[in-house]
Amino acid sequence: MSELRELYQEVILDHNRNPRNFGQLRPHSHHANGHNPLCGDKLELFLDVVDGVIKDIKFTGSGCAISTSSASLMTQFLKGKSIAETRIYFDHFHDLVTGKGLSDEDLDDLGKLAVFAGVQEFPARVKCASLSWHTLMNALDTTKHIAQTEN
Amino acid sequence: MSELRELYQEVILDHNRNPRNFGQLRPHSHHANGHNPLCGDKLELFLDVVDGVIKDIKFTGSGCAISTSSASLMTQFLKGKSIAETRIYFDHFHDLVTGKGLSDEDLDDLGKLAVFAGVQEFPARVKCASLSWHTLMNALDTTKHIAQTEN
Amino acid sequence: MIDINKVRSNFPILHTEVHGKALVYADNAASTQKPQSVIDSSSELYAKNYANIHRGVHQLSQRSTALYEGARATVRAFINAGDVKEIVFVRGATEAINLVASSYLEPVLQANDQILISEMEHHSNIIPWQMLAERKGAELKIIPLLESGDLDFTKLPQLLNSKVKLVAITHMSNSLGTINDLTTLIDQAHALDIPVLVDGAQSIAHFPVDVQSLDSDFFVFSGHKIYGPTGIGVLHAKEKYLENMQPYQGGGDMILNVSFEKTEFNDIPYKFEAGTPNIAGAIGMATALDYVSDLGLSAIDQYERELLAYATEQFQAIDGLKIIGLAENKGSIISFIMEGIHPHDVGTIMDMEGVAVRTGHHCTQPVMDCYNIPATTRVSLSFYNTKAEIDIIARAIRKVKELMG
Amino acid sequence: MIDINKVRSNFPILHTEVHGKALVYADNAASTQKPQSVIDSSSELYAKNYANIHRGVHQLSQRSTALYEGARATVRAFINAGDVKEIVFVRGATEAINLVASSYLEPVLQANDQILISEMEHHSNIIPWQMLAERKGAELKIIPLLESGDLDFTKLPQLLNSKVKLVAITHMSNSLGTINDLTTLIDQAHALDIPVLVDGAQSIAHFPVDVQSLDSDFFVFSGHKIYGPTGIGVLHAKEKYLENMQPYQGGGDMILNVSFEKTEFNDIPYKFEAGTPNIAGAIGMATALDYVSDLGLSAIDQYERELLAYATEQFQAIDGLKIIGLAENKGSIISFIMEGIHPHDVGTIMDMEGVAVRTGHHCTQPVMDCYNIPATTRVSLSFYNTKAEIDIIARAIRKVKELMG
Ligand SMILES: Cc1ncc(COP(=O)(O)O)c(C=O)c1O
Ligand SMILES: Cc1ncc(COP(=O)(O)O)c(C=O)c1O
Repeated sequence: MSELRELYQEVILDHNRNPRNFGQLRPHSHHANGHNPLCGDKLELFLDVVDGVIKDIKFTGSGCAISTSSASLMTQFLKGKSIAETRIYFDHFHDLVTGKGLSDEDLDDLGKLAVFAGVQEFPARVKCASLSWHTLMNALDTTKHIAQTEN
Repeated sequence: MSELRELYQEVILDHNRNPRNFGQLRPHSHHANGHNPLCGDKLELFLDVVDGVIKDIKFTGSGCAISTSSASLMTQFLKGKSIAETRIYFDHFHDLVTGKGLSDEDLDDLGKLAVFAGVQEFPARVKCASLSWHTLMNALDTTKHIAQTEN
Repeated sequence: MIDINKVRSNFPILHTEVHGKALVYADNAASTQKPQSVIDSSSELYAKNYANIHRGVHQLSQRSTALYEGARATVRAFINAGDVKEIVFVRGATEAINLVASSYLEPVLQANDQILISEMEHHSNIIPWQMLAERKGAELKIIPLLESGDLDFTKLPQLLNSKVKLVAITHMSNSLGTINDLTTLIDQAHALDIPVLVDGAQSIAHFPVDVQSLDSDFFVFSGHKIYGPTGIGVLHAKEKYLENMQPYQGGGDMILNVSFEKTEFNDIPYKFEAGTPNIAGAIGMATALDYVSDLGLSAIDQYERELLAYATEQFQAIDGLKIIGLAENKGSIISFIMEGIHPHDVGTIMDMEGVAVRTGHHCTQPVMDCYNIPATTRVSLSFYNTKAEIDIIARAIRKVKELMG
Repeated sequence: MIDINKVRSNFPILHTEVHGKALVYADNAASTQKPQSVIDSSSELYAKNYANIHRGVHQLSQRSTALYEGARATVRAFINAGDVKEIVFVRGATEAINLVASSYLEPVLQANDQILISEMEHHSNIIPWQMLAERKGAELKIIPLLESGDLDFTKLPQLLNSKVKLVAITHMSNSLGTINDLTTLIDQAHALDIPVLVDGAQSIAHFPVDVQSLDSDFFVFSGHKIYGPTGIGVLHAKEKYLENMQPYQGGGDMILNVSFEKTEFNDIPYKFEAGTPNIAGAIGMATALDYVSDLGLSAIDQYERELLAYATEQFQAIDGLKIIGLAENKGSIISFIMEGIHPHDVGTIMDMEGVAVRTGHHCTQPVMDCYNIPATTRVSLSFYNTKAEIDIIARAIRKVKELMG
C-alpha cells in the first residue's frame, strides 16, 4: 500500500475534499475547457492576467482526486506568477509526474506541487494530474479552446 | 500417383483433348451459362428437347480437364434420354463424385460416367466435375440463367 | 453445474499475479479471458494447416477453408440460425452494426424517417445511427431509461410508427447489467414491418440465444467477449434481408466476375466478406463457442446469477456505496458509485489489490447523463469468478474508503 | 545474408508433410506462413497480459494498451512514417482501400470526376473505386498493361489531368510480379495536387519501403502477407489527409463525447478505429515486422531475386511452358501457362507432389483478360524457399506434362 499512500497523500486528499480557488471568475482575460475523455474528467479554467502576471485564477469542474487536487494546487501555486514562468513550470511538472529526473533546484521551485511525485508510479494517472496544466496552456494559447490530454 | 491416375483416366484425357458435342446448337429449346468463379471455368450449354426427350445437346466454353471431359461425356450420355430421367442421373452423378455410396445398379446406369469416381478423392475438384450438370439443371429450369457451383 | 476448479485451470491468465497479489479479473464486460483451447487453436492452425482460403486447390488451403467454413457452421448452430449463409464474419459487434447501417439502412432511409434506439445503448449502437441520420436528415428516437435500470417500454406505442425504419436495441446493457425482454418489442415492430437489430455483444456470453425464437432480423456480437480472440465477430441477418442488401466493402472474394465495365457480386454471405478475412480469428471464436457450449449456457447463466446475487448483497452492505442499475432481470454486471470518491480513484486502488475492474462511462455516456453521474466503477463477473473473489473485491472497496475517507 | 537453415527452423509448418511428401510452400503471394515468434506472441498475450485496451486503469489493460500502441510505433518505424498518428489499424489491405474510398474520396468525388488505376490491379484495388464511381457518376480510368508485364506509363500525360481525384496503383503485382517504379507517377500527380494511394500488399514483404521517400499519400498492406496473423493490416495516410477525413465506422473509442444531440470525434488515428480492434493481431503483426527487420529487407530482397532468377531459368527450360509477365524489375512471383493443360489440373497434380501453388485469376481478372487467358499457375517464393525446392517444383511441373500429355 505504500505506493498508494505516496499517491494519495494527505495534501492531495485535503485539496480534493476542499478545492481552493473553486468557482467561476468574471470578468477574466483567459479561459479554456479541459476534458479527459477516458475517465470523464471535466475542467473549466479562468485566468485574469494583467501585465503578463496571473492576478487571479479559478476553476470549476468534476474529476478524480488527482485531477481535482492538481487543479486546486496549481491555481494556488500560479497566483502572482508571470506567464513566461508558467511554461517552465509546466515542463517541470510534466517531468515530475512522468518520472523524468528533476534537479533538486527545479523540484524546490515547484513547492507544494512536489506531492505529485507519487503519480510517476501510476502511468494511467499522469493524464489526471496534468489535465489542469494542459488546460492552462490552452487558455494561454488563444487559438485552442478545448484541452485534451494526449491519448 | 495412383490417385492421380484414377482421376486423370485415359477416357477423361481423351475427352479433354477432343471434346464431343462441342459447339453451338441453333436452334435450341433450352440454354444456360455455367460458371465456376473460383477457377474461371466457363460453360455454355444448348439443348434441343422434343416431347420431353433430349434430341440434341451441345456445349462450348473453356475449363480444366475435369470440367471439359465431364461436359463432353455428359452430352454423349444424355442424348436420347428423357428430361425426367436427367434429374435422377444428376443425383447419382453427384453421389458418385462426392463419394456417397452408390448401388451397383445405379453405377451401372451411369455407364461411362463412372470414370469420374476418382474425383471423390479430390474434394476441391467436385465443382469442376459437376459444373456441366448444374448448368444442365439450370437450362431445364428456365427461371435461372447462370449456373454456379456451390461455394 | 460449473466445476469451478476445472474451469479455472483452463484459463492460464487467472493464475497470474498483479502487483504481487493474485489476479481477480472482474472486467469481463469489456473483454473476457481465453481458455487454453482457444489459445492453442491459432497456434495449431499456423503450425499445421494454414494457408489463404477459398481460392486454393492445394491441401493447406483446403484445410484452412474447411476450418473457416466449419467455424461458420459452429456459429450457426450456437445461435440456432436457419442457415450458414446467414452468418457473416466481421471484426466485431461494432463493425456488424456499421455494416447494417451502410448496406441495409442507408439505401432505404429517407429524410424525416426515424431510427429507434434506447437510452441504454453502447456508443457502438448509437453513433452509426446518429451519423447516418445526420447524413439523411432522419431522426434518432429514444426509448427512455427508468431509474430502476429498466427501459420504459410503456412508451412504445407512441414511439413505434410507420416512420421508423429500424429498431436497434441491446439485449443486455454493458453498464447496468439489465437484460431486456424483447419479445413484445419485436412482435410490435414486425407488425409494422420494421426490422429489429439486437446488440448481443453482452448477452451472447451469459445466457442461451436462439435467433429464430427471438425472431431478431439482425443479431450482432464480438468473439472477444465470449472467450474468443480479438478482431472477429458475427453479424447474423435473416436471409431475406441479406439477399437484398448492398455489398459492403469491395475486394477479393466478394465478387464472381470483374471487368472494368461491370462487376458481378458473389452470393451471401461472401458478398459481405471482402478481402482476406480473419481466418485464425473465426476458427478461434468457434473453439471458444465449443468451450462455452460444453459448459452449457444454462449452467453458466445459473452460476453467474448466484454470483450476482452474492456480490449485490456484499456490495450493498458497504456504507456509502450505491449500485446503479437494479433491474429485476440482470446479468452479472454491477456498476456502483461511492459517496465523495471518484471511480477513477476507486479503480486505481482496487488495481493495487489485484482486482481488475473498469471505471468510466463504459461507452454509455447517455446512461451516465441519465443518472447525472460522470462515471461508475463496474464489476463484471464470469463463470470463472468465485464467491471468494467477490469477498476480495468487497475488501478492496473497503480499502478504498479507508484510504480516501 | 539469409541463414536459410536457421530461417526455416523458425517456421514450424515448413517441416510438415502433405500427401506423404515434404511440403513445398510456394503460395506466398496469397499468404505467408508464420514464424514461431509470431505464433507465440498471441499465446503469450492471452496467457499473461490480456485485457481490453484504452479505457482501463487496471494493470492488464495498461499492459495491453502499451503493447498495442507499441505495435503502432513498430509499424511507423518499419515504413518510416512521419508520425504514429498516421498509422491506422484495419483488417487488411482491402479494408484500408475501402476506408480511403469512403472517408476520403466519397465526400469529395463529383460526377464526371475520374479515378485513375491500372490494368494490373488486384480486385481489392478496383472494386471499391468502381462501386464509388458508379454511385457518383464518376469514371474509372486505366493505365494500360503491356505484353511485357510492365505498365504503359507513356500514356500518363493523357491520363493525368485535373479531373482525376485520386490515383490508386499497386507497388507490385500479385499475378505478374512486376514492381512498379512510382517515382514519376507520384511526382506528376502531386504537381496536379492529386493524391496517390499505393497498394503495398505485395511489396511490403519483398523490399524496403519508406513512405516518406516514396511520398505516397496513402499506403496500405496486410499483416498476413508479411508473416503476421490474419485479420490485421495497416493504412498509412499523411496527416494532412487523415485530419480532414470523415470518420469511418461509428462506435466505441472513435469518439470523445456522445450525447443524442451531438457527438465529438476523437483525434487521429483513433477516429478511424471504432470498436475493439484486433489487439492480438496488431501485436502479432508487430512481432512479424520485427522478425523481418532482423533478417533485413535488403537481404531478403537479394536472396529472393536469386531464387527468382534460378526459378525463371528452370521453368523456361520446360517445353510448352510460358511465363506470363517478364518485366525487368520483378519480385519473386512467376505466373505461367502450359500448352493444352489447364492451370487447375496443374495445381491438383502439383499438390499431390507436396507443392502448394495457386491457380486461377489471382483476383486480377483484367490481367487475365489482357493476356486472353482464363487463369495461370502461380509460384510465389519467400526467403524461406530454397533452390532445392525450386528443383522439386520444376520436377512436379514435368510430372504434370507426363500425366496430362
Ligand atoms: C452492449 C455492447 N455493444 C457493443 C459493443 C461493442 O463491441 P466491440 O467493441 O467488440 O465492437 C460492446 C462492447 O463493449 C457492448 O458492451
Ligand atoms: C496486390 C494486392 N492488393 C490487395 C490485396 C488484398 O489483400 P487482403 O486480401 O489481405 O485484404 C492483395 C492480396 O491478395 C494483393 O495481392
